Amino acid sequence: MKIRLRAFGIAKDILKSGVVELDEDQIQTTGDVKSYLSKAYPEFDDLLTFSLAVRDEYQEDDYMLAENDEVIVIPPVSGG
Amino acid sequence: MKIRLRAFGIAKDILKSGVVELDEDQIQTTGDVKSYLSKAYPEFDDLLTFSLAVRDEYQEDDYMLAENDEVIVIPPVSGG
Amino acid sequence: MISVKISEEKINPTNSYGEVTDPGVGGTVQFVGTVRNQTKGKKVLRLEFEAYESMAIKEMNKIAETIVAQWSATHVSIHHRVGTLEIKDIAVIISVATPHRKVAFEACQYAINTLKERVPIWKKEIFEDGEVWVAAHP
Amino acid sequence: MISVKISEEKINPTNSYGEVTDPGVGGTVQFVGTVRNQTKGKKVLRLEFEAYESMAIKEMNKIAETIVAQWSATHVSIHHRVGTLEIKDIAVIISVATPHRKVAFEACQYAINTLKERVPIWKKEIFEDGEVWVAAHP
Repeated sequence: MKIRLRAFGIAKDILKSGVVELDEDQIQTTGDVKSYLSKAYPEFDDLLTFSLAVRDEYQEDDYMLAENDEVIVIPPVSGG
Repeated sequence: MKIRLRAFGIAKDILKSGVVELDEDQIQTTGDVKSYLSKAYPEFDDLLTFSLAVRDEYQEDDYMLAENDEVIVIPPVSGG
Repeated sequence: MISVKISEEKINPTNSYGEVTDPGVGGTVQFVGTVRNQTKGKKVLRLEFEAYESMAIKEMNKIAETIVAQWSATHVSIHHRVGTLEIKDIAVIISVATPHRKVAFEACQYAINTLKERVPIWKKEIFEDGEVWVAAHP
Repeated sequence: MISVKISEEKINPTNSYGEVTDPGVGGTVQFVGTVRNQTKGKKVLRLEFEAYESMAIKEMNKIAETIVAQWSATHVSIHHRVGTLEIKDIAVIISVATPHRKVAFEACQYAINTLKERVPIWKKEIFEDGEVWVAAHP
């Protein structure tokens, strides 16, 4: 499936870009995106945690993506 | 004993003065002052409570007064 | 650092915050008490605050010292206004700066609760048809 | 009334207070988060804050709405700065005005705790010899 990753904070540093276009058959859910990221960029596993958001909402791993969805990669937040 | 009462808030209204000089043989302690006030000015018993202070500290009823002490009459506080 | 003050001057949150912040402080909790326009549905025109000042300052200092000792606060500021206050005027500002924010909330709440219980300051509400010393009667 | 904002402009407690006060409000609790000059003893030169803005605003609104619903807050203001912040700059101010002060403390504490857990804002500490995304690693 074709999706677009948008990354912030340290996730942007790991991806070396704020936006990454993906076209991967094995990606159907947000869980698949997490597996893909851990494999392609092992530094994600060094993070305390990381979450994904779609349509400005945090999504669990079973969230079904649609073609051309934008998936936000959210490393541990540290506002305040 | 000779003492001076200094009153604030509604206590000043009840005593009709911010300062009252007393010379009463039966007054030895702050407790005696309270009894005197309740008898002489029954409106004190209508208050939610009232306290006495000497030398800028709240005092219990058994506090022994000295000649010419200034006793502060403190009706319920309502700062803030 | 402790700052305790009673005055007729207007007070504001930024000034109070400025008194407790420093480059080592991460979190500050402030309580601001404001003159309300009504009490139990009755319209208040203005308030008059009176303090027994020397003792009020002493009691406010005790509160601040307790906060520094018990909650390891870095800085505490407690300022109370007296005199005539209009609706929306600020009557009191308490600011507590601590290394950890959780205790700043506890300490600031302790401060305003204890101030309202113990500090010899009295307010009189002025209505259209009279005036009342707040909390005097049951 | 809810006011939620993310901006590069300086923020201050008096403005935040002004947003939540009205003639019916008696008590306001504010939390002010400030840029500290050190982390674990290491000197911080400055901070850079970045937000995923549309979602951060949405999450901040959820916090404010929860406070209005659960704690009957009258007004809530949550403002966060982004961009480059110097030591002592204010990063966030949360103000909660309620009819009863006890719940204002609870609600304000809930707001800052939840903001730090959920709102997509990130800060990078700049040291003399490098930089670190705060809280990224265990």
